[in-house]
Amino acid sequence: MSAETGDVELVGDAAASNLARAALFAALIGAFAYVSFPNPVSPAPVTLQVLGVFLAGILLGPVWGGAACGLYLLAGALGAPVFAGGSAGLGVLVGPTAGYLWSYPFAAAAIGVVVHGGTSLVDPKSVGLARLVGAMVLGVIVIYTFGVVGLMVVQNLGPVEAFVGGAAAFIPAEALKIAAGVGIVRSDAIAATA
Amino acid sequence: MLSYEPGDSFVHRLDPRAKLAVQVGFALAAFAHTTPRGLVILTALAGCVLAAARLSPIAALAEARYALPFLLAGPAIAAFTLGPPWIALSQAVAPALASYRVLLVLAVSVVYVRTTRVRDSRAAIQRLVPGRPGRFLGVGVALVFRFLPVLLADLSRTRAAMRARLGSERGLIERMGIVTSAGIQRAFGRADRLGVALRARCFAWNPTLPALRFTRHDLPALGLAAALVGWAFV
Amino acid sequence: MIEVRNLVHRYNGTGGSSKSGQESTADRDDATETKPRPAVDGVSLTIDDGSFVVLAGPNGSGKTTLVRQFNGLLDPDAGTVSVNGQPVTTDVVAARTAVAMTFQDPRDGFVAATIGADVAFGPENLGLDRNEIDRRVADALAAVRLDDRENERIDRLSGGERARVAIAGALAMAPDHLVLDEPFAGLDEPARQSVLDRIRALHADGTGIVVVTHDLRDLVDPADRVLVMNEGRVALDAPPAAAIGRLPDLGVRAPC
Amino acid sequence: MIEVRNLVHRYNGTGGSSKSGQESTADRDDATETKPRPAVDGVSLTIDDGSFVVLAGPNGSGKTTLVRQFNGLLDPDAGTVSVNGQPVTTDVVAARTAVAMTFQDPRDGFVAATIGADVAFGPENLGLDRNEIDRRVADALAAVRLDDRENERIDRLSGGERARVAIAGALAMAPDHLVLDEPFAGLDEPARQSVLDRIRALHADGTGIVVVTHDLRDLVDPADRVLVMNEGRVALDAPPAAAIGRLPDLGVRAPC
Ligand SMILES: Nc1ncnc2c1ncn2[C@@H]1O[C@H](COP(=O)(O)OP(=O)(O)OP(=O)(O)O)[C@@H](O)[C@H]1O
Ligand SMILES: Nc1ncnc2c1ncn2[C@@H]1O[C@H](COP(=O)(O)OP(=O)(O)OP(=O)(O)O)[C@@H](O)[C@H]1O
Ligand SMILES: O=C(O)CCCC[C@@H]1SC[C@@H]2NC(=O)N[C@@H]21
Ligand SMILES: [Mg+2]
Ligand SMILES: [Mg+2]
Repeated sequence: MSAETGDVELVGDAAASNLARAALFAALIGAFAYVSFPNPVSPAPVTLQVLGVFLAGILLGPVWGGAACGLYLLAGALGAPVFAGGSAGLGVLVGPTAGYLWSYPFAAAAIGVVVHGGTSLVDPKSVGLARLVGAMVLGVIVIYTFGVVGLMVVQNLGPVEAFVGGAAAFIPAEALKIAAGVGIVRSDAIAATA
Repeated sequence: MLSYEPGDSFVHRLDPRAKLAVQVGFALAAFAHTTPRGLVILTALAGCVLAAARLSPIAALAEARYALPFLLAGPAIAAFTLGPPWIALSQAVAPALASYRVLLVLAVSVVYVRTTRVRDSRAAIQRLVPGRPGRFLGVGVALVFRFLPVLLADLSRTRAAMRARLGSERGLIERMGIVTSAGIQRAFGRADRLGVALRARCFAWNPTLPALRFTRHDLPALGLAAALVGWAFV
Repeated sequence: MIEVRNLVHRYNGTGGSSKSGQESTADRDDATETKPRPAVDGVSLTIDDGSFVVLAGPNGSGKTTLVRQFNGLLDPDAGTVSVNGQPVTTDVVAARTAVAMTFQDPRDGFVAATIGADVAFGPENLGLDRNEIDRRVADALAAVRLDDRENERIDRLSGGERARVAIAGALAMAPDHLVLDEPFAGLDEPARQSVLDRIRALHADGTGIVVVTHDLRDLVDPADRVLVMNEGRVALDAPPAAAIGRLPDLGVRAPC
Repeated sequence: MIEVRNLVHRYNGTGGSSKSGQESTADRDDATETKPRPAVDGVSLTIDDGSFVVLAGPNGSGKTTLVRQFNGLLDPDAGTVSVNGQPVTTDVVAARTAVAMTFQDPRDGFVAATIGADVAFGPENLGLDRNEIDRRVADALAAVRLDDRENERIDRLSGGERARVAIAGALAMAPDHLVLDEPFAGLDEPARQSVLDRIRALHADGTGIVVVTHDLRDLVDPADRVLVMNEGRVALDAPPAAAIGRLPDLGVRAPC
């Protein structure tokens, strides 16, 4: 549809709704930061952020899923209380969990590429179980690689120390999130979105 | 929940770009000078920043509470050795300094969040990142601020709905699935309606940008930022 | 029987008193500094089995906050609620079995994507066997005239149909009391009448009914009792005929 | 002036016809296999500048679908819409400034966290200069009696205040016509009256008004014209006095 008055360059319909979805998904990942379960072996609780990242890649695809995670980080840096424990600010992006946070856009994009086989979207329900689980496992590997490197740099730890101190305690919970992710995508809870 | 609080301190009146520059400079300097001497200087500086924002150090630390366990665990793990003498304090020194510098950086960023309106942050983004990417980021950030409380309320209403019909009798994974999928369904519904609302108000790539102007007031902050960046690279 | 004694509920944090009013902003800033008035501020009342109560009152007067304590969805700051003689806090499962509820926005109450799965959710949690669950779902859907539509997706329904699914979900709990929070918002006239018909029929079969609404049209006849809340207190509690004349003073439109 | 000629709109894909009805389910399955009836099915009408139109009709009759084509938010499958003599498709910015719209739930339409930032959004998109934007925001807020409250957070407002902020956001586009989709849903009586007051005042100042609603109370007086839709067509188009008697047959409750 053309726009004439003055020099107003209207944002196209598709771009407007993709932006709306990416922003709402970013807010949803933020809301999932508040859904936490005590972690028996670590003082930091397990949160659902990572499940939000999985689903961003699966449901929005690599481009918009990655963009949603990018918006999440930027909004948090500028003060939206979207990080774990309701925290916010640029400092968190260079804090102990910085590696995890910076990994989210990459993890969502990687998951999106695997699930959709590229950048054009397919119905996630039609994707095989192995591929779905494989994509999320890849996501977990990306997230923990960044996360451990982040701890090494920020906290000045060796790789084993960083893994034991900041990663090992969370990994069992990721299996539950992958299971929940598969359940959600496969159930009729999510209507075909793409 | 950490958020903006209105006020009229020196820092409140600064241009958001100047505040962002100070934060970046401070973080660079802190990572470049993680030495006892560097950290003493940075501690004094952080104290000045907190004072200029009229924020108490205790309040700033309270906002960094999620990071505290990690900050304490780092040095503790580093000190532990497999085999006698089990505890080697010398190994914990570098990680302890690292933890402390992170604490300082967190405190300075708490100041930014407490003193800067969403609208100003958004304006800063759109000035710093030109063109369509800046527009995408600016509007996107505003929408995250706008919808976070809405989606949180949606999640808590779904949990109430489960409780009302005795969903507490179900297992953890099942409850997690119910809350998550309800959250996604509602977020998508809201996104679709929002997309229409944006178009109704002529959502454009080239809008009038929110007003932002450096003043003389910002000079000390910009000078400090430049000095910090310079120091980080010597 | 639901018995409420000296109930007080105060929301902490933001959003409290400031959401309620049409008042000007002049003293708004001071208001946020002092402690906000409780949303429910000392309410005592008894609702008998099988009675039909209409609960009215302006936006923010505390209607939703009050009814949510009938089955322990909110905990009071002071006072007590008992259902069938037992405090809600000692047996919340019994309270939620006896008092079923639909929410102001029906979308807030759904936990599943399809009609049948959502209505079955409550009975499944009661640990009933599969046949009994199926029977209850079928009965509840028949009661709201949605038989044979179990497999349809809730997000494709019209507003009126959504409201009826929510009612079916509550009915399937076979409650003693059914609490409906603004069941008519956004419904057209035929849908409104069909929901009203179901409510009347359930009441005739012995279920106690509590309807929260701003809009009393067609409710004066079936109701035993009209309660009006104002600023967290019960401002009026009377039979419909006696209540009508006093409604306009309390910010509620009298039906005509 | 808004001119609509032979307009047809059909939603494709799922959700179309099945959302609409209160009808029984008997032949529903066949219906989804054949092509669904269009949501708007051949509508022609002309809305003059400065007129006050009430658009009623049951759930799913096509009201929202129709008004969204007035400014190109939906594209027709057949037929045309012109605003001020120009087809909407040739200059959609002109159409969206001439015809501004609020949505059924105002919360869905807000793009910013505070009142002032939200109202400024439209004028900013038009590329106006900062002073003109500030003037428009101030005027729009004055028109809905929310002067000096630019910095308040929208999520702390009452329902009536929220509805008025949404109206201010539309007014800041300086429209010829203001289209309000169910502006009264969920409002209590005082809030309803305050929104009505503002609408009447805007109309008195020359803005054309289109109110989509199920509930005609208090609208008969100010309206010039009542339109009732049914199954995608205009079933009635008459001055209020003449329209009232025919409403009940069309699934709309007559005000009393
Ligand atoms: N979750 C909440 N957090 C904080 N305050 C709340 C919350 N819910 C309600 N309130 C406040 O409590 C008061 C009573 O609210 P309640 O929802 O019970 O009113 P209501 O009578 O149901 O109104 P309505 O007709 O608008 O539904 C209001 O002032 C409201 O702003
Ligand atoms: N996004 C959509 N996708 C598919 N079908 C839709 C969509 N929106 C509306 N419909 C269908 O189009 C028809 C007209 O809907 P519309 O929303 O215009 O009705 P309405 O008169 O505004 O109803 P209400 O009073 O419930 O708001 C209905 O049958 C509805 O189910
Ligand atoms: O918001 C933050 O500060 C980041 C928190 C990072 C949490 C990590 S992500 C992987 C792992 N799984 C969890 O549940 N938490 C940690
Ligand atoms: Mg309520
Ligand atoms: Mg509609």
